[in-house]
Amino acid sequence: MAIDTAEDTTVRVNDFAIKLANVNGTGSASANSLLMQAIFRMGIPVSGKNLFPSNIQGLPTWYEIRVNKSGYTARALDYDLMVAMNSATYEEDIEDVRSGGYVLYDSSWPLDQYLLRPDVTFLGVPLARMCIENFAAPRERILMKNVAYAGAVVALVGIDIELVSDLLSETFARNELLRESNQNALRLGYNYAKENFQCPLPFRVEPMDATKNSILIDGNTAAALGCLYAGATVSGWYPITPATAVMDNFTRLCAQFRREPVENPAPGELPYKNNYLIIQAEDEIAAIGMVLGASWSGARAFTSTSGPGISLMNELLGLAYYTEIPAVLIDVQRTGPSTGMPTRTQQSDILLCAYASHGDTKHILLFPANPRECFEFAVQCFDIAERFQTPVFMLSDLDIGMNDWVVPELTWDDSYVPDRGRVLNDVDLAGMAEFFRYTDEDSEFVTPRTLPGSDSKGAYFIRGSGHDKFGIYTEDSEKYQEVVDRLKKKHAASATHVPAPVVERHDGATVGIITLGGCDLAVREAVDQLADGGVVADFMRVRGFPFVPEVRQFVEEHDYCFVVEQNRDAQLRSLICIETGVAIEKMRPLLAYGGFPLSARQVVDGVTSQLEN
Amino acid sequence: MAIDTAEDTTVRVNDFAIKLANVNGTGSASANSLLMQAIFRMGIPVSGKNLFPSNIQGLPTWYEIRVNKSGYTARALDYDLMVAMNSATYEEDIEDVRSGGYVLYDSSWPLDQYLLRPDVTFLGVPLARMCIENFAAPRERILMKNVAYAGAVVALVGIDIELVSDLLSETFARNELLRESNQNALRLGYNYAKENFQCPLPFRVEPMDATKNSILIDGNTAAALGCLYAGATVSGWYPITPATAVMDNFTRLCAQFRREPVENPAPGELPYKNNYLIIQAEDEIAAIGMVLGASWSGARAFTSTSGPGISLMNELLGLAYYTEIPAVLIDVQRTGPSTGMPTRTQQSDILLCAYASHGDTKHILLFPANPRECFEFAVQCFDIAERFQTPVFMLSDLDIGMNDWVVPELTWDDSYVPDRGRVLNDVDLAGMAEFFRYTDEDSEFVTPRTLPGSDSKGAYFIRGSGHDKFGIYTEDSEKYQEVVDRLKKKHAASATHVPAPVVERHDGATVGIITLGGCDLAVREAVDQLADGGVVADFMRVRGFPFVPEVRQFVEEHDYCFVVEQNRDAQLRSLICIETGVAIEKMRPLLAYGGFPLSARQVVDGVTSQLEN
Amino acid sequence: MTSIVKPIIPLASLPMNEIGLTIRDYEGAVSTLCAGCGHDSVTAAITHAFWELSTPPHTIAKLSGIGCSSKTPTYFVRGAHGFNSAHGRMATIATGANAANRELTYIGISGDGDSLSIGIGHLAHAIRRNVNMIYVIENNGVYGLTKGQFSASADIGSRLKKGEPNAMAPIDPVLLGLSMGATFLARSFSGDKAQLVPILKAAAAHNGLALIDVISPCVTFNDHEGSTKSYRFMREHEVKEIQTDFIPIRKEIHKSLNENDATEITMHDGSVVRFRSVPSGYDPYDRQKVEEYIRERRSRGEIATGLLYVDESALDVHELNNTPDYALNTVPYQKLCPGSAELAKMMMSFR
Amino acid sequence: MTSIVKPIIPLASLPMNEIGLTIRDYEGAVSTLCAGCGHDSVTAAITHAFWELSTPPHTIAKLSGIGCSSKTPTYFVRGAHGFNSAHGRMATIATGANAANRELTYIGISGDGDSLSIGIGHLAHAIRRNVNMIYVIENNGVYGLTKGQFSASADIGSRLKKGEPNAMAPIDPVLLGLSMGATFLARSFSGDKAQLVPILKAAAAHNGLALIDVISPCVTFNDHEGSTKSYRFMREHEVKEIQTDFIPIRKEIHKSLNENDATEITMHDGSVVRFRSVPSGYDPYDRQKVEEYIRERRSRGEIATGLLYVDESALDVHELNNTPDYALNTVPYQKLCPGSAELAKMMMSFR
Ligand SMILES: Cc1ncc(C[n+]2csc(CCOP(=O)(O)OP(=O)(O)O)c2C)c(N)n1
Ligand SMILES: Cc1ncc(C[n+]2csc(CCOP(=O)(O)OP(=O)(O)O)c2C)c(N)n1
Ligand code: SF4
Ligand code: SF4
Ligand SMILES: [Mg+2]
Ligand SMILES: [Mg+2]
Repeated sequence: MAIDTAEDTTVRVNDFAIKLANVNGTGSASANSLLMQAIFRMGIPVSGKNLFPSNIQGLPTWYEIRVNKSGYTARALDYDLMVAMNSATYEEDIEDVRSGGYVLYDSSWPLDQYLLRPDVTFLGVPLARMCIENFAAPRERILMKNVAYAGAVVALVGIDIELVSDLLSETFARNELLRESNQNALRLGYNYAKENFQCPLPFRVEPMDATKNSILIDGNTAAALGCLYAGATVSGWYPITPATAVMDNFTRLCAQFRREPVENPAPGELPYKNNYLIIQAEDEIAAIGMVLGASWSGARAFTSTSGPGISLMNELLGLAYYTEIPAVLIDVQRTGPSTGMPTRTQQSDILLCAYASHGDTKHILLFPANPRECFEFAVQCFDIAERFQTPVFMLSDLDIGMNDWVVPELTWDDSYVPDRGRVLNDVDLAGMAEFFRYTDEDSEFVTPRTLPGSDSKGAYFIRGSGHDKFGIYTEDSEKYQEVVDRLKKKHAASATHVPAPVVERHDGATVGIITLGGCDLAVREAVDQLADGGVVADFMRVRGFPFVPEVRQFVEEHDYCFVVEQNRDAQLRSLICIETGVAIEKMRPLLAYGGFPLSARQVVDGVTSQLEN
Repeated sequence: MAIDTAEDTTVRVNDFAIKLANVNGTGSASANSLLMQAIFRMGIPVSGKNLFPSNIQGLPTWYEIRVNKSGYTARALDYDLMVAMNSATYEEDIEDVRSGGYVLYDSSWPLDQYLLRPDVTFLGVPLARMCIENFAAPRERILMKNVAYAGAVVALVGIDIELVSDLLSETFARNELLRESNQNALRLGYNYAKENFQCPLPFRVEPMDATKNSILIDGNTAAALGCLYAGATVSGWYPITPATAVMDNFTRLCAQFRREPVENPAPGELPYKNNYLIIQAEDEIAAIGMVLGASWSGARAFTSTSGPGISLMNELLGLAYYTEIPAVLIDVQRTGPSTGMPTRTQQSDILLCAYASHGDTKHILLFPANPRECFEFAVQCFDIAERFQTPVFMLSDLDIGMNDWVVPELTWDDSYVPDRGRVLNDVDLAGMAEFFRYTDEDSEFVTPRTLPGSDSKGAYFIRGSGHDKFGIYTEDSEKYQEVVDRLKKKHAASATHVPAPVVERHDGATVGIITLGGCDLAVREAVDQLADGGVVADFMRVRGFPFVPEVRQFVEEHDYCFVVEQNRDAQLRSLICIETGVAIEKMRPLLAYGGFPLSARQVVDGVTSQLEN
Repeated sequence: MTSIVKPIIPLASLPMNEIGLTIRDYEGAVSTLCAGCGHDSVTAAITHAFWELSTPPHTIAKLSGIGCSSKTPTYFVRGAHGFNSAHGRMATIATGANAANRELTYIGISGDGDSLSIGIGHLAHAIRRNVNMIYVIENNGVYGLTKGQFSASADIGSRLKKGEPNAMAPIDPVLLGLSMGATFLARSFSGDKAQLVPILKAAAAHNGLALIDVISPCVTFNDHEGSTKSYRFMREHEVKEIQTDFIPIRKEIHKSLNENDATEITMHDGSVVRFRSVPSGYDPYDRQKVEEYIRERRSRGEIATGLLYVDESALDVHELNNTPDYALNTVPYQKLCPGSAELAKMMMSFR
Repeated sequence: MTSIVKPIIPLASLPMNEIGLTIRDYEGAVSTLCAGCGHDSVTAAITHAFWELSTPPHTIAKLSGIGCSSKTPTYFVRGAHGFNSAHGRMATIATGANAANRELTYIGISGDGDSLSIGIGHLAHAIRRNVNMIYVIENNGVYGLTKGQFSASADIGSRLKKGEPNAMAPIDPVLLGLSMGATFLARSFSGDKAQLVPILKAAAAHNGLALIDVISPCVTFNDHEGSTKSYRFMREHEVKEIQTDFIPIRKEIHKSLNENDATEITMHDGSVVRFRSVPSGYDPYDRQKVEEYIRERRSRGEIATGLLYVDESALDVHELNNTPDYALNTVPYQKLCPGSAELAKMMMSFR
């Protein structure tokens, strides 16, 4: 029952965007990711962004799929197809479709007249009716609606139905009944679309070969894998969106890979022991306290949290900095301030993490751009934390952490040896006349430590109060300064150990664009679009703090640079200025902080409007 | 038994420094401040710096008295007289005297030969012996030694003995026995010095008329007075050095001035009620929580703390910022990071306070330079906090807070009316069609609030989660941004409400010196000394954040400026750069962060050495 | 978006309370919790209790922390003043608000995560200070809003949605309260309005902190893995699963507990909880007996409910601090400021 | 400067323990606490207990928060590994350290401020997790290091140095422990080494968290205003007073508590505290009775001391989490990393 008014008939292959509007808790998310997964399996670059509420059931939720043959998979703001399954948001959802686009809706009930945009094609599928007719249980009727609309979309954009069918069979391998209903529902929607609409629509998929060595993974899972491969054994954590899944995954992975079989278990005893201990703490202060205790004892330990948790850890982070205890923190950033929007993304903990705690403190930060970097950087975090004996933060965010991204397969080099930093064992101690905690610094200003349990010669008393290089309590200016001065130099020395910035230069560029983290894809797409429009820009993505000299050079080489980041206060720009000494006026803020993943359009518009001025 | 070798006989009137080395817990602090108070009463500008350990009894402690007719009373580093009462630190103390200076010691026991510097005059007074001979009780013998050495110093530098005697009588007005012993001890020391040494020494005091309208007061007492006069009624706090005395004093003052008499108290009932409620909280998180609760309810409420406390308050400060609840925090800074040196001073919480909490947050800061400003700024903090409905920090420090300073008398303008900000009462509400919390912004981007207990028309639901201008929960980008954008503008608008910078320009100046807080006196003295040496510098002391445009102008008007501050990381310089956009290279850091009050010499040396490069 | 304005449909026939308001006047926004969530039943009981008490809505201050439970103050008494604060900090804010204005009725809503983990210190000290407020813990044994982790009140051996059984003993807020010198301790079940409403009314009347532990089942995260009714159980690929994607619509559990006998209530996941109301003749004034009773019931696998302990003689935070009986925030500034003459006088002591 | 290296004077005549060490080998730096501070007596008892136990010094990890009490780990077992952390957070750090290395003997020293105010939540949860450690609260009823404010264990009506009497009921860590399911609870007096040393040894042997509440008088801030012995009392000008400028030299109080009767001990300020050791035949395994006993003694103005409660059957944090019996920090990396092949296999599930 399509209302043919403004149909756009230009055929676009592997280049379109779909938005699906649902109610949370109804089972739609599985159906939506099924679509995205199928497209991925067809070898086409794709992304899926889950825009969900901070609530468990009953509120509006959206999912966006962007298909792009050139790999531009940042968030699109032009939707070719809207799957409008939530009558509560019909109005805004229908508003959201590009002119000439399509709306798929449940035609079991008629659409209000006023919703009918003349420049959009409405595709009604009687989903509820079909499900009532085909399924008996109320629960199934709700659930299968999702699979049915997915089936319709499969037909409409030309996804390989067999592939989707296989995916369903894999998912429900263990449950025949459910497998059956899912398959039926898929066909219901698929067939209805085939029969009633001209399938495929002008925008459609066609198989490609672009994802063969890629995977679909979210950043939190990848980070957890990184911690597993890094050899982390202890973690203290407290649940918080969007970081919780890091620890959920780490727990699951440990249960899978870290169980030591027990030869002859006593009756009642489990047949294995856990080579890990994950403690759900009473709060974030306790979580970081546990990490410090374990790291002090020589275990690789970490926590994962989000902004409010970092705020609470503020005091103990100063203790770790000053006493030189390694710690790895994964901050999956969300929209602040305060509780803010827990299910929206932002990059607004940069300054907090860089300088967390009272007094003069500086920390090391890594900024992954995607799940693959979450995996790799997580491992590096432990190496850097132990090498430099200090807290290291990985600043992920909700978009990276909770959405599935297409990234190259994760690989592991079995020759990897963890950098445990300068730790003296009893043999080392035996060869020494005496041991003092903060003496004998190396070229990177790191001094060797001992672990509790070492020979008494290596015993010392950690303290967050003023201490001299021997670790002895002091209130003497010079002795105090000697230690904190070394800490500053040590921090600076870590610059060459954090991942180097990614720089791409283009002939004729006068302007630079600097960004970080998950803005990567959108900014790259924008750089290309700007070039098409005649504005040639160099690109730099910083990946770690402290900054290598190249960061300053990049700014200085350009008349000015745009700094694209997802916070209100231009925090990266501030940090670059303070820490490299480059003139702040050479860096123009380009900020997007509404809580959604960045899209190239925001960058292009931002740059162009400033260039026009 | 003076060893006359290198006596310096140039007479210097009202221009010298004494350092007194003691053991803490022995009663010396009272004797030392007695000397300083007496000099003050002689009308001479003077300062006393108490350099004490983080311990209750038995460790070395020092007290420095600087007398200076021109009012240069920042810490001196050249000591004319050392009163060496702690044998455990003889060596370093004797080392500390300027060449040609004097050492007063207890000659009941002989000094080790190796301590006898040839370029210093040793004045032995058999203090212990005298006290044993003159006092019976062991307790008295210890205590009176202090008064006795004070008596010797009185004679040696020419302090009016009657004045000191009066002071003792005032202090011990209620206890005749103690009054007697103190008077005796004073005379013992005084007479011994008179009889055995050539009194006064070449450096000495002579009465002046420079302190007539001044008082001797510490910053914590002054801040408490400010809170009292501002009308604060509720406070939540947690003990921490060096902030504790703010609340101790506030408690004492409230007990004195805030008791409402009860007409006919019931039997067992007290004859008064307290028009205040001060709660010693279970921790600093609770302390700020209580302040927010009370401020929400319309009371003027505050807390006082130091660095570790601010770190712990970090999360709730974001809640206050985002929900727009007034709060006053007095941060009496100490040496960080972590527990650091709790009895040493520093200005190292600047960045933490400016941006406290996760997400994008900005706070208002006031930087008093002395106790008088502590008093005045404390009152302003409440006005600004209530006007702008946001946390306001007063950044004092240990030097200002815990030392006695000579400042002009505190005065009060009885026409002062507190600025309670935009609060709607029931009459206001009755005249309105409807009320929404974050609408109707004024020219400073402030919206009116209601207090709990108001008519239901004014009822709303505060939340630290995403909200629109109506106060309703939102996860919508535009609605969220509308509110946080206004917050940013509101913060900027407060710039003209914080105390304006103090600027002093000098003809021919090319360089500027910028500073803040307690560095004031030392920097002014340095500016004068530099001018004497041919280096003419303009002076600016910032007194509040956000910065008025003048701050940027000052930097731009000079080839470059020195930024003098007491922290390792040049935090004020960073803040000025980030927030005014001025080129950071125009500001050269001049940092002193050893934990002691600043002295002019450090500034002069710092400037000169950089000018030479 | 979690608060939706509920259309007020005037129903002339609704009964009015002493101040002429109907139950509708004590309602709030439409709940956005999961269908069947126990917390919604508690909301209904609170609504009812305040209506019965005829408390003027604007004299109520409702506070909460963060969690599903902490969202609920939006859902009752729309004319009351509300403060949805930060996770675990509600007690501190209530203490400050009460300090400034003792004239309002304070009700704090918290969860077991909010109060027994991150906020346990504040709860303990608010009890010790005896802040005059109703303190409701909507206790479901899990962290609802963050999707089903165990809380510190989870029972030994219960299995959370994602796996491992919980092996630590649960924290019982009533026992905690006893050890902290609480002056009013009660426990009830969200589904038993008949028991809960009078307890809430007694709590409102109590001078001091009235702690009410309300067992309030989470319908979504009691959908245990072990349960064959679980949708999740049937899926293969744990890795890719989008947790809690589908949440079946459930009904709230309503059931009055028996007077003198244990009542068994079947939760949504099929587990059975045995509640026992305190017997008639039970003495809530004898602290030692109270403790004994609770522990004894517990050892029989029963949860003691009712008004468990009360001490009406204790002083509240204001009495302890000898404040006047009016609100401190109403004292005129003239009374608070000693004025210039006093300051001048004081200056003498600084010379 | 608060830790001064104590000269080790070899005394050939000192007795040796099983591993050939003398008591000197279990000492630490010279104390910088006030002369007579009860905490120094506790230090002496700990020194003694470890010597008697023949614990190799390097296998001891001593942790603390911030406070006078928290300084004391520097003063015992110099060959042990020490961690003076942040105020109130010792339990969290001990938990993490124990998680990483279960093979050491952990002793945490805390104060009543450190553990019953800012750190009460961590203490409660460490008890619940049953972290295998000795947890000593050096309980003096005040905040010593910050100069004499009341702590949460200050007794009703006691007067702190600067004024107002404290009107809130004290928190008793033993009752708190009982409500949290503690597995070892004891109380003693700093001056009674004869009672304290065996308790410390039992605590070291206990598998789980052993909480010892040691009443340990602060000689400096029990110099109450009300006391006519107070130097402070005699001064006029409160405003300018430099607090605690003079601290008289006192002696530590040493006294063994009687076996079967109450022992009255006079504190430095003249106040009298009545201690009572648990009677012979006392059953520390019956939780309910324990509670009753403590409360009953309390109602008679007595402080029950001794090993008050013990439950040897409970699992500690490692047993609860099914970790191996070796230290996790010793597991070779090869065992921890699944390797490239497993990763490649896993990649299949992400397609
Ligand atoms: C500082 C901080 N840490 C973590 C969170 C995440 N968080 C939100 S609600 C919640 C727990 C809620 O559990 P509970 O209090 O039992 O409430 P319920 O949802 O079960 O009603 C957590 C951990 C947060 N908001 N703030
Ligand atoms: C976060 C923080 N807040 C406050 C302080 C200040 N502080 C140091 S010790 C202490 C209390 C000590 O009391 P207690 O634990 O009873 O130890 P005691 O000195 O009595 O042995 C406080 C509040 C601190 N160090 N850190
Ligand atoms: S998740 Fe549980 S606690 Fe939260 S709303 Fe749903 S049922 Fe209630
Ligand atoms: S102040 Fe009290 S607790 Fe601290 S060392 Fe002195 S006597 Fe001990
Ligand atoms: Mg819960
Ligand atoms: Mg104490």
